[in-house]
Amino acid sequence: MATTLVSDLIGRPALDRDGRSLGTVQDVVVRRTREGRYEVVGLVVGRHTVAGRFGYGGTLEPPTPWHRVLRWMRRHERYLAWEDIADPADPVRARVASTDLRAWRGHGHGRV
Amino acid sequence: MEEQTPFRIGFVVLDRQIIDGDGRPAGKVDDVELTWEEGGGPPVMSALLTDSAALGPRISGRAGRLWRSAMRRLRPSVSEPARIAVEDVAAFSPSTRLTTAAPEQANLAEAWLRDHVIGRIPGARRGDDAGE
Amino acid sequence: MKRLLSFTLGFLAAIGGFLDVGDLVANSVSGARFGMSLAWAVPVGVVGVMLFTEMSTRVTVVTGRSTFDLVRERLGARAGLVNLLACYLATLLTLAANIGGIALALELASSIHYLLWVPVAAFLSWFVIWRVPFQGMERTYGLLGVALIVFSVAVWRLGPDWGALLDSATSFAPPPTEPWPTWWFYAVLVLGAAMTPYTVLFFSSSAVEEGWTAEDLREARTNIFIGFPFGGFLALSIMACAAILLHPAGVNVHELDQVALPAAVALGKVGLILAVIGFFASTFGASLEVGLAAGYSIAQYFGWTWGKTTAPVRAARFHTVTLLGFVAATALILTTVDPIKVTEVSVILSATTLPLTYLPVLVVANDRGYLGSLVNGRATNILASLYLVFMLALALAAIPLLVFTKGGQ
Amino acid sequence: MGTGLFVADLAEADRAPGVYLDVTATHAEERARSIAASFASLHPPGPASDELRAQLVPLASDAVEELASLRIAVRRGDTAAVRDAERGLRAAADGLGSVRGSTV
Repeated sequence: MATTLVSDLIGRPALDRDGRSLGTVQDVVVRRTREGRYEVVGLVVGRHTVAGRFGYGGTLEPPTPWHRVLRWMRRHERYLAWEDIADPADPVRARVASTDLRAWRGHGHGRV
Repeated sequence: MEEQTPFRIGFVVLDRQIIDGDGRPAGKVDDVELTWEEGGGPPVMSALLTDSAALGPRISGRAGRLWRSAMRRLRPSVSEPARIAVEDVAAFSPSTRLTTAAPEQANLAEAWLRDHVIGRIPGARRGDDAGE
Repeated sequence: MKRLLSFTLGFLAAIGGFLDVGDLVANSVSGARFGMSLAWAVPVGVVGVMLFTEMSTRVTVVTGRSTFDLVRERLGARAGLVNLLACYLATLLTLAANIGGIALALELASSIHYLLWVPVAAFLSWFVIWRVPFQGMERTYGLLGVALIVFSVAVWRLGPDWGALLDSATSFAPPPTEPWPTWWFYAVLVLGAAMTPYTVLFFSSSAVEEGWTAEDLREARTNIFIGFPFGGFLALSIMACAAILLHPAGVNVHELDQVALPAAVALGKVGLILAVIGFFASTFGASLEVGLAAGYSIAQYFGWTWGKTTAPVRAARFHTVTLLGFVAATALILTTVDPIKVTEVSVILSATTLPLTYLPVLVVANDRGYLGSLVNGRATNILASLYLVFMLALALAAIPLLVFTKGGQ
Repeated sequence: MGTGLFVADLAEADRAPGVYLDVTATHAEERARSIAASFASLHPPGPASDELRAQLVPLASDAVEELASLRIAVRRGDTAAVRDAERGLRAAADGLGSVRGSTV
């Protein structure tokens, strides 16, 4: 029953299969299972920017000039599904190459 | 709450206002605890941590260490931040609503100040003047 | 009838709340030194604070989430904390300046040295927060604050050469004898005095205190869109009085008593008494708002129970922090540092921290997940984005100008 | 000094409460005194400015004295003394004005 804190996980360096840096762990994605448990389904990795939190999910439509700025500031973000993670220790090692990773287009929040 | 869509802890849980069972604010979600079961598989969100002491690790760097040492000096008795089991959480959005009362530990400072400082000043127990 | 009553009170509170010692000093000093050439800064500042306050009140009323609660949520704990500490420092300085302002106003009415009045002023302000109900509080300083109309009457009574005033106001440049950096320093001072973060924080948090809901948004907007401009009109009148009377006489304003000179010259004893009442009300009202804003920001960041309307016993940490804020501010003024200098520095610091709270509010005001259909319209967004860039420029220029002109020498 | 002149006018015409005039006159005097003192303590850069300094220092101290007598007169409500102080102040102001005129 090992436990870790999200604060320890966030900020940990992340490497892809070939050891190339994916930046650091930005966030943890969880999903509520039928039994009511919140299971981690993946990590969001990338370069840390304050704007990382700004953009939130799809429900934010900042005025046109800022929309591009926010998306540009978060261009490094990639989503690492839990199955693609070989070793969640420090640093986090992925089983896949960085090129096959996509940004996380999941639902930001809203009426979760 | 059968919502299945995944969500990011940083967007929905972290730094969110906690409202306890009877609707009173009970601090912010300062950190989240993940637990690995023996059978392998992905970890599970097991608890929310709330207490300004828990904020320390999130303020990385020198400020964080400063913060933690200040907290330890202020409250040597309390080493562990207040822990809220995930099962007690009714909903995560728009704020983190609990089904139960907030853990006593979250309100230690509030209680101490109420009894030793604010409670002593006359008029402290006046009723809520709902804006009138 | 009740609707009308609460409307007028809200409107008055917006006037009384808008003007504080920063406005009194900034507008009078600028008028005395630069004539009306800085008049443009007042409307620009008023539109800015109206926009910001409307957005943050709309966000707070619709989501029930207060400003600093959202600042932390959007910026995260660390950036949120940096933001909180910077704003708290600016708010504390503003509180000290306004407590000094109350003491100076009382000195004018009693010729007892202002330092003796400082503890009285601080205690009085804190006591009103502690005991007097919310609307009762806003009503008193709102009504008394309107006494500052005496400056508008004074402008009319002084019978100025309106043409010259207009030329100076549209010159958008310092008088030949004055250097540009100093002129820009005072422009930042006037803008910073108008766009104070505490006004926004207080206004949106009081919406929660008074239990406003989306239906009350209309009333909140009328208070903002009529109250603030009227406050701006009074600020302009103060600047005009100084421009008409003090500027030609080469008198530079260093004391609150000089700010009141035009009222005395134009309207005699009645004018002077009204001016002093107006000073007392605006600085007293400001102390209440700033004192609360300081408590709100910290309580909202840490998620404590907060609110003046809740019984103090149930919001012990909030009231403790608010009390400590008053003690710290009073201690600062009691060090005999010149309250007028503290006022100028507090305004410069407010201008520097303004974008820190403006940015998160602008972001949330565009988030359909939070506001649904009440997100910013296209026009609001364009104006809001312009002001974002303007506020950032202001914030970056404020401190260098303060240092370079050595406090506007 | 401008403030002093305004205070004098208001006092003569009794258009402002004595308390206010007293405080304003006192503040004006304190400011003038500190400006005069700091100016006097400045080291004159060159001989040419000695002559200028010789003119200014006495004029500055005259102004301070006149403001002090104004404060006293206002506090006593003695309008005659106020008028004298005002004359003295105006003279000092004109003196300083002329010096400024010649140097600029």
